[in-house]
Amino acid sequence: MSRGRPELDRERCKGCTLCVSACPEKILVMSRDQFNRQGVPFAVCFDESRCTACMSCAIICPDMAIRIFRLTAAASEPNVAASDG
Amino acid sequence: MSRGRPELDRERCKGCTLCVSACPEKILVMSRDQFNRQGVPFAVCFDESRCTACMSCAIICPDMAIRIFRLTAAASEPNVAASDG
Amino acid sequence: MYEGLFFAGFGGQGIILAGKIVCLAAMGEGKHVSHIPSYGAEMRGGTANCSVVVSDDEIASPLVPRPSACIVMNKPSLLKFQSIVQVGGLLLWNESLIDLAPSRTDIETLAVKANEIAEAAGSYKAANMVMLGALLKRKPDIASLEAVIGVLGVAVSVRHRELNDINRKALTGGYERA
Amino acid sequence: MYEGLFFAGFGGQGIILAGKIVCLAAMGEGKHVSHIPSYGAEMRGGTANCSVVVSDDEIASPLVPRPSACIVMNKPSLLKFQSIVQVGGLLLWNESLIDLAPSRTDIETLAVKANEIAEAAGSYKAANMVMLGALLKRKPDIASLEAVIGVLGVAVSVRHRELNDINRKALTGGYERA
Amino acid sequence: MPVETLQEKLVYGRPQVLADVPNHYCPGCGHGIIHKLLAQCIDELGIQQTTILVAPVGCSVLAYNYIKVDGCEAAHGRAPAVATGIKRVHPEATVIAYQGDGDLLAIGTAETIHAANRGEKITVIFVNNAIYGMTGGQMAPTTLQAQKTKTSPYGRNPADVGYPIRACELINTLDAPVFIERCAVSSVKGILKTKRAIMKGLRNQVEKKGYSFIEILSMCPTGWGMEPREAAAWVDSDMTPVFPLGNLRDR
Amino acid sequence: MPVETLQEKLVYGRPQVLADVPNHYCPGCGHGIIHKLLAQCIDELGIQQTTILVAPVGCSVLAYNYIKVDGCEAAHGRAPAVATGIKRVHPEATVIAYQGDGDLLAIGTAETIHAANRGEKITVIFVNNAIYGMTGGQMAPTTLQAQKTKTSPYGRNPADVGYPIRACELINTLDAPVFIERCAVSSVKGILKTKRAIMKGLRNQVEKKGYSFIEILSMCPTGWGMEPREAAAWVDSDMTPVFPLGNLRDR
Amino acid sequence: MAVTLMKGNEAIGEAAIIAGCRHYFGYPITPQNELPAYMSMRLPKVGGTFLQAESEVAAINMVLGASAAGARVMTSSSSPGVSLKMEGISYLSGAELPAVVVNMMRGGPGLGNIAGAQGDYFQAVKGGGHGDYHCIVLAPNGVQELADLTVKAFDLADQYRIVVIILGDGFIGQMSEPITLPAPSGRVFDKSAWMLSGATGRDPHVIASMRLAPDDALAHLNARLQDKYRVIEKAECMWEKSQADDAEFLLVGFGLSARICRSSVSALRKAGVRAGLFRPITLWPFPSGELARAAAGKKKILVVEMNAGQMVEDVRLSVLSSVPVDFLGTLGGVTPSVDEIVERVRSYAR
Amino acid sequence: MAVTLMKGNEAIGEAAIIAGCRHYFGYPITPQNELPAYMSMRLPKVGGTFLQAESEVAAINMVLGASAAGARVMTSSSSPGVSLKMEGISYLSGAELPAVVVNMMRGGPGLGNIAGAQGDYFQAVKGGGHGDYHCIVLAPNGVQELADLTVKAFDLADQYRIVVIILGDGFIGQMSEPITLPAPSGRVFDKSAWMLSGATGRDPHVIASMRLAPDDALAHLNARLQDKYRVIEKAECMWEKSQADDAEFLLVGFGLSARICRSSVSALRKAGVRAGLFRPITLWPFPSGELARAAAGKKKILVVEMNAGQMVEDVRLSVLSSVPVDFLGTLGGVTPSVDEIVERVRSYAR
Ligand SMILES: Cc1ncc(C[n+]2csc(CCOP(=O)(O)OP(=O)(O)O)c2C)c(N)n1
Ligand SMILES: Cc1ncc(C[n+]2csc(CCOP(=O)(O)OP(=O)(O)O)c2C)c(N)n1
Ligand code: SF4
Ligand code: SF4
Ligand code: SF4
Ligand code: SF4
Repeated sequence: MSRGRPELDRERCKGCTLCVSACPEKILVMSRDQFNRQGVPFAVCFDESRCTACMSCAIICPDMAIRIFRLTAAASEPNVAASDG
Repeated sequence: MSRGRPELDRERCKGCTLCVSACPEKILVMSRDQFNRQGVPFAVCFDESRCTACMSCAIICPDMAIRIFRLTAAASEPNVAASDG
Repeated sequence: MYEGLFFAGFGGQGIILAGKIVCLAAMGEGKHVSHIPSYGAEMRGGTANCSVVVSDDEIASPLVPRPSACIVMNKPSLLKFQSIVQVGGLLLWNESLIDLAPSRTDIETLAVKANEIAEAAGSYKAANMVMLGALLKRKPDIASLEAVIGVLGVAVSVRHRELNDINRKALTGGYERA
Repeated sequence: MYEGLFFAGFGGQGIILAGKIVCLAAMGEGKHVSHIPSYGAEMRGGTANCSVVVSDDEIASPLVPRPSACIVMNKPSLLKFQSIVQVGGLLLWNESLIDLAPSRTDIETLAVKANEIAEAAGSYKAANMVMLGALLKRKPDIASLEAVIGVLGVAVSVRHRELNDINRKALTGGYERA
Repeated sequence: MPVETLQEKLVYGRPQVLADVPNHYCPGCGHGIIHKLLAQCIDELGIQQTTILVAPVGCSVLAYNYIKVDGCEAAHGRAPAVATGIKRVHPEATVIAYQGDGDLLAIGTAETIHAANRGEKITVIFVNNAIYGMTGGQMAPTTLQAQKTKTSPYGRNPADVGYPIRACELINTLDAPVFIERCAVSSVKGILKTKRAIMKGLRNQVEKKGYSFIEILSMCPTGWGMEPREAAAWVDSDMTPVFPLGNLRDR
Repeated sequence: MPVETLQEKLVYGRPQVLADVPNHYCPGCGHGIIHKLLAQCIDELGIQQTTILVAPVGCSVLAYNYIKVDGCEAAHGRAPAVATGIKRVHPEATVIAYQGDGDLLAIGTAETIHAANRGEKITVIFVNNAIYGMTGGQMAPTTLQAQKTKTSPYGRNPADVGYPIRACELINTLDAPVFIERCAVSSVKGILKTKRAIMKGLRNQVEKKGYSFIEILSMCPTGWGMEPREAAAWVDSDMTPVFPLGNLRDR
Repeated sequence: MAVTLMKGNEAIGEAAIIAGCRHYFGYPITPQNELPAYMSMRLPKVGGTFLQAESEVAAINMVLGASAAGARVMTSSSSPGVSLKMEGISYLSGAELPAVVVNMMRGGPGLGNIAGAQGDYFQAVKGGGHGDYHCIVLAPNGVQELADLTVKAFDLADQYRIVVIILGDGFIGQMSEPITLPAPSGRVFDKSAWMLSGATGRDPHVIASMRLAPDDALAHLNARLQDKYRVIEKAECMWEKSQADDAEFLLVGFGLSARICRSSVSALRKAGVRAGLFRPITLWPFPSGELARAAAGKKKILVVEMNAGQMVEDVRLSVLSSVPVDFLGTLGGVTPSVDEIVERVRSYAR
Repeated sequence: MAVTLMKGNEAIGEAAIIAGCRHYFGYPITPQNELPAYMSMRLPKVGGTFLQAESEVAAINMVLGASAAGARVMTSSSSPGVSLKMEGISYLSGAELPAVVVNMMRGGPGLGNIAGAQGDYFQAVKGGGHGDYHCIVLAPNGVQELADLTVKAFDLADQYRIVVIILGDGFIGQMSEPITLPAPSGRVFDKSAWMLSGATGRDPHVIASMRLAPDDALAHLNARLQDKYRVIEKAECMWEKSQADDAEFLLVGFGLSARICRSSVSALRKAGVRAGLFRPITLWPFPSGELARAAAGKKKILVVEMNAGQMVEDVRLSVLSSVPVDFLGTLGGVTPSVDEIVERVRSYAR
């Protein structure tokens, strides 16, 4: 089973928390005492090792603040931006 | 079986002929060489004795050019205007 | 020359068409023309009339408040419009549908049994052509009878072209009887 | 007296409310007042600001192109509005959210750690009240702190009245720290 | 002369509320029939004094001249909005919006849908004659496929301008209306049915039930370029397959 | 740092046609999700260079700033008319009308119905958030029964202003449309379905099939006075019973 | 009377209710949304009807229906929405129905922006709808006047059976000021001779703007309208002058511009320039005679508007060549500044 | 070129096709129905699109879409229908889109009647929509000019990215006269820099009238519009004078009124009164300078309109106090008569 990594853009995050509920692995939380430049708490992943690259968080994010990387064997396709879902 | 009489107002008649087709007894025709003041032929009843007071002609007349009288035994209701159908 | 013409009747009598035919014929003879229909009251059951100017010179106002010649095809038109004919002007009226002579005495009037003459030509629907024929006789400077007959083919919509024989006869009938 | 005040920040910081509270308090003390919000760009995500005039005399123009005192609650507001403060005027800025001191030297400036003070009073959402308290201290002719506390009950919508304890503390906190 | 022992009784005469004047409609026009039906129903319900009629811009623009009740003009398409304004002021009145297909289904689409959706307690009489009569025969939203009009001179082409809209079906997707029926005045039987529908529509108002919509297929011989008799036959042969008659809702 | 033997592959990134700028929508607003889906579909169909987007008056008034295709503003409610004008000039282009519920179902009702009825070969993306977002939360035609808004402060009262209108069902009474579907962006699953519907709607244009209508139930946390998560849950719990999800037509 | 701090848009609403308005039909648009919101809150409490229409077009036609039915009725909107009401306003005018229409103007043309502006003067005053008609156009300059003129608007509407437009701008609608709520005027207008209510014991009433027959029927209707307009022009002009009598330079402005002008007059006087202000309160009827009198002998008139020059035409028509007229306008929802006005007037003095 | 007898409304249609117009969107209304009917017949034959919209509002917005897409496009209506287009015209103006809009005016206000009238001058010329904008307004006085100005209208629209209104009246639309069909102008306008066509190898184009940020963005748009309007005012005024130079009395009228005035001038000259005619052909830009020059030294100006007095304001603004201006108007679709005009002018001479 392949693993993944969510890349969260804290400045694009508006703190809506939709990703937090969407994540089946429950590895996303909102920052507690940290605020971004817009003054809102942002989403962070506290345990990337459990990410399955299911993309749920990215799919539901209204602000394109999450990108997802999948970890694959080295001989895979070239690393180009793709949209999916 | 009671009988009736259509009263055709030639000046209100616009000559549409709808009554002619509506009469089940086929006793209505359009005037041939006669025109009313608007210059159109008008509907006439050529045989009132066959009128059944079915009111079809009056019902379909868009111009309220036909009134229908029913002939009843003398002791009937008073002769007031009524609308029906 | 300058003639301000006025045609009046009810919808379906070919009033507008009569005016158009005059224009086309007069145009062909090098005249300036204009034609304005009264286009009714955005509702059904109205009357129809139109104003036509035929002139040697460019036409300023196309309106004809006081026609030099007026054709009335039914009784309401006679009652409404006889008064606008200019003193000394011409009033042609359709005797077939009007049971009352014009009351004006300061104008020239001419009764035309237009429906009868038209019926004789083939259809009472050509009554407008009868009136037109009569007008051409009395006002020869507008256009010649031939010119009018000549434009029938262009003027009458394709649907009704088969009527042109009748129209021609009606025009001539009106012309001769005037 | 005549004070032209300007409050700026982002939506949700209670900018408009702060202006309204000033008006109510000053009104109670017999002043003429006016309040105009900048009501954003008919779209989301905008900034919020408002202009308030407090005056002994009738107010002609309610606009405040060059405020005598200006409160800025976030960085974009500081950058945008510090320039409009009149020479010698007062600029209060929310040090909690602005990481850059005002560049003007011809005005009086005061940094207020509004969010921190508010948080201490019970909620960072009362940062606007902290700023207001500071303003009242520096511009005592606008209205007294008591007057402002007195109108909280009327000014704050029913939904948020439970916050008024916090608001009171925040106002006092700002007042004391200015 | 009636036979001596018999007496003449008027069984079909002018409804009291129908003005005794010639109407301006063309020969064979359905508006005349529908006016008469409306007048009969107002008479029979005894609501002349509480009825307010909203006349549309269309051939029936002068409807209030024929039906002797309080009347209001509405701008083209806006009869339901005008009726709403009236009804909200006089909830006790019976308010009727009388409309053509251009009026109700083209320019007035939004007003039609929303008055129905609000369940305004009014009665809408929708005269569907598949054409714009008053302006001289242009294409209507209800013009049939391939039908030639002044603005579809080559026949209505569904690939270009779509199919005729069915008003009753459209309104039937909304929750509030209490009565929706389509009838036709092309035959005596149809007229009798139409009258019953109008009756019901008005009674729903008297009884404060709600919004009623009655679509009436009607002849426009002039716009269609047909003789009146042909026109009546065309309603049955060509219109009813596209606009099926019947009741869609009666609560 | 990824494990040495593994390679990182970007599997979810910004669609090319989606501008790399923050949008102005509120936190948790569905418009952001829907913009992203639209951008993904345009990317995947490779139609960026032939797409023309008509943005409505509503929160999404600046949609053309986010989706990098030719864009046109439409007056409030008139996006289908504007799209019609564009499409009739450029039949080869993919023309999208993006609209809110006030826009599409209130002021624009007539334009909506008639573009659908003509079968204009456009794709309509209908964002149903049960409220007027841009103007600050007034009642929309889709506002639910008892829902409180700025102009229904005591809750929408069906006896007074009727029930929410179901756009898909309304349009489904018309003959011309080729595709009608209702989806929701309140969940990951719903979003995936929504994307497929948008895809289909655009493909129908590329394939010159006809008019497609995609209704999308969407969150307006600000207008509803809810936290984004509550809002998403409310779509599922309260909106979908009134606006059932699913395909109504696919020709 | 108690003094309350009220927002302009809400003050209109409360004043309308004081004036007996129980029917409001409207459609949301910034910057006037507080008015429908207020009405939706208040009207049900006083037995009235608030209805959010499906569009501005529907709203103005609901107003027509309610007015025909005899009610005091109001609608409100802002520039683009008011453009959509033009047909309806022309119909109301033709049918001689009373109604109060509020336009809180915003920046145009088109969608523009939502800042306050004064770009719809021509539309309101000259008639943006078709045909020859006039609405009475009131231009309040603050919250108190918004309230007072709203009460007056209903009386004027009923008295003359005319549409009264309250022409404000977004700033004035959004502004809060302390006001004393006006009292009802107490005037009573009998509408029984024409309103629709069901023909009980009388001939039916008909409300219509159409006149088909005879040929000059519409001309007669128009002649009657024109006669009415002449009466209103004589009787209903309102204006305000301040420091105008001894002034060398006269500022002319309405609404918010007039208040900025008033500040400018103070500034100019302080600087030793004798400036004064003439403020039309009715834009139609325009107080031409009064303005011409006030302008007599002045060195120059400066008209200040938040548009590209609209009322200035009426000012010119009022004074013709007697006094030179200059114009200062701001575009796109920008407000004029006291500085630029002062600078302009001082340039005359130099 | 062949001379044909054509109806005004149809002449517009044919001229539009000559000018390259291939898209027409409209909604029926008397007295202009012959134009859409003509377009529905002809456009499909030349590969164009005729579409009967669901309303005038939809029609003007379809026009907006087609214009944004780069097409030459037209709509037409009559007074009440044109009122409904006001919002759309304001949007077109704000987005600087070219379009040709025909208004064959009828009697108003409201539903009025269907006789020809000139009651929408203010609406067309001052701007019936919201905000500061102008349309070029052309006032043809007969069928030939209807055709010629239609061709010109499309060029003007494209050249300035502006709405051009052809302001006729029902009489002119219904009138038939012999005309020579105009030739295409041959002018080519490159729209590639802004039109929507799909962003192929270029940045996306956006067509919008909204300007939100920065705060003065809308002011900038408006300033550009105003600059454009000043250019047009300089370059595009059209007018006609006849027998004006030696005249003591100057008649001023447009469209049909001008033709009645021309007959009146002849009649007056015959009666020994030196009258002349000034006829604005562009109503906006109004030929103020030319009129002022033509008016210099005249004893009196008589403005004749089929309305209650609309253009007369622009005449007054042109001549100010230099020449007395009188007005003769007819209402409700009635045409002025030569007699009353002659009588009025003779009364000045007495
Ligand atoms: C705003 C406006 N647009 C157009 C018209 C012109 N007009 C008058 S009636 C009508 C349509 C008539 O058709 P319909 O509603 O079907 O009624 P019918 O005449 O067939 O009974 C139109 C387009 C108008 N008066 N006002
Ligand atoms: C003619 C007109 N009327 C009203 C408005 C004001 N207005 C702007 S957006 C909007 C409605 C927004 O609601 P919706 O269409 O549901 O979109 P959302 O903002 O919820 O996405 C309104 C009424 C306007 N700009 N123009
Ligand atoms: S009442 Fe019946 S039978 Fe008698 S004439 Fe009429 S249709 Fe014929
Ligand atoms: S139905 Fe009426 S109008 Fe028609 S022919 Fe018979 S009597 Fe005459
Ligand atoms: S045009 Fe048609 S709808 Fe109008 S009156 Fe004539 S037949 Fe009736
Ligand atoms: S108001 Fe609602 S629809 Fe608009 S951006 Fe905010 S959440 Fe989205």
